[in-house]
Amino acid sequence: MIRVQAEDFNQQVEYDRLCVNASVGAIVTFTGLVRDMNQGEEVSSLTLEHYPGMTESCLAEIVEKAKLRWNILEHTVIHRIGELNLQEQIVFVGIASAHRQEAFAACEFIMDYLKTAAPFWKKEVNSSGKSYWVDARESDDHALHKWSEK
Amino acid sequence: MIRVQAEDFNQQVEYDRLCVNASVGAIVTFTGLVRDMNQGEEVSSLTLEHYPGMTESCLAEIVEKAKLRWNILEHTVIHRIGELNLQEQIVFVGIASAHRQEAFAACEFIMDYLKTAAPFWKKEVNSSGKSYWVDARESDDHALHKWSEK
Amino acid sequence: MIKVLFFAQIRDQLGVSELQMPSEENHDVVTLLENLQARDKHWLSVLSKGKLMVAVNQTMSAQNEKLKEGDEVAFFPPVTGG
Amino acid sequence: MIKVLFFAQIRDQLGVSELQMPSEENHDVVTLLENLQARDKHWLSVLSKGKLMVAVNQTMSAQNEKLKEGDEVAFFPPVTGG
Repeated sequence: MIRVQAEDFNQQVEYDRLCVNASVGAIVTFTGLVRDMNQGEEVSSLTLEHYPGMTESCLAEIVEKAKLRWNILEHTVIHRIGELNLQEQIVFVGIASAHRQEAFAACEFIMDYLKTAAPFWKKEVNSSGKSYWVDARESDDHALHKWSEK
Repeated sequence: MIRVQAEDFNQQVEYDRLCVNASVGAIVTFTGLVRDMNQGEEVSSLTLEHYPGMTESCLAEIVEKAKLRWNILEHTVIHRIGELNLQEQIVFVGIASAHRQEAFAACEFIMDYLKTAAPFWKKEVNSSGKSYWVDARESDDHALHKWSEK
Repeated sequence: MIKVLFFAQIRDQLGVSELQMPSEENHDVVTLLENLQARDKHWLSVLSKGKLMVAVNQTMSAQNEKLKEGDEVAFFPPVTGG
Repeated sequence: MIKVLFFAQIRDQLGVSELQMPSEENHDVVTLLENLQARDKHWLSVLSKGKLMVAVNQTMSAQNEKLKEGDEVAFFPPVTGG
């Protein structure tokens, strides 16, 4: 399941959706949150803009890429849009597999690709009320290298 | 927090415990479940035995090792003992960090070490009612190699 | 016509989120971009600085991608979601 | 005395989960193991087959680990938790 939504989500509800059947032996989840410091700025809130339509198809494509590499029994990708305050949940990736290695790898792969390929943009507001667009991080480009080496 | 317990645990409760402060930007959780097939046997339930006292100190030591390598803001390791039925939760590892790479690495590291070093033993009951001790997997020993290469 | 979209700081700086360009004069992405940059100095500056990403019909594309009547082309800065 | 513990299939096969051994005659893990194996053919067989892990005072140990009065030594098969 892939969802792009303004609403918050519940960890237990999303977890339960991943336990589809008795073949699931491992569930790995990633949750990204609005944190207080980013690129040297004290963050107080942020707004997430996206490219409606492309976002969903791009996320679906990333999941398909992961499914070619690992045996994924169930997946959930949720990305929130709109205004988010400090400590709010931004993104969730949950993977259910038979074995832990597959679940870890697929979950991290999807996050690494999402960070560099999915059309979302963050505009932060810092503690003095100034708003600015977040710069893309080089470390996110580097994170993709590990998937091409294998 | 490290807990060895017979009781089940709730994902939302454990997740909420990890969101300790506004510096948390990434939470990775792993949950291991009783799955229907293991080493060619159709599993119907299992019993988890452990070495009381050593289990807790061994898990604490694994977490300390992870903390030397990554910046972990909060951690939870729960391992259940006693009789567990198909699809029940066995183990939970949750890591809160500022950045996703640290959270993914620390969570997988702890699981890899737990699998080969923590004194737990599984006795499975298969669909015909036969019970047998589970054999250690060579793939779990191999999984440790990736942490010594770095 | 070709539908052109701008996102994030590109849109903010241009003050435009969407416009139409004739498909006859914009047969590939690089030509479309040159025609947009030719509007004035400000457009040239905004559409020349930093890394610009392009999507054609909602798929990431290269600058030499061919365009046809009815296509949707989006220009945006490197993504920062997740 | 030295407290000796057995877990999982080792305990099931020996039919014993705990016993005491005199510390004077068991000054290291390998000697203790040899003395246990010397009990009879069944003990020899159970304590010789496969990979046997040892913990002294609840810490994974090597076979040459020294022992002293009051120590707790556990023998068990490779772990299978998680």
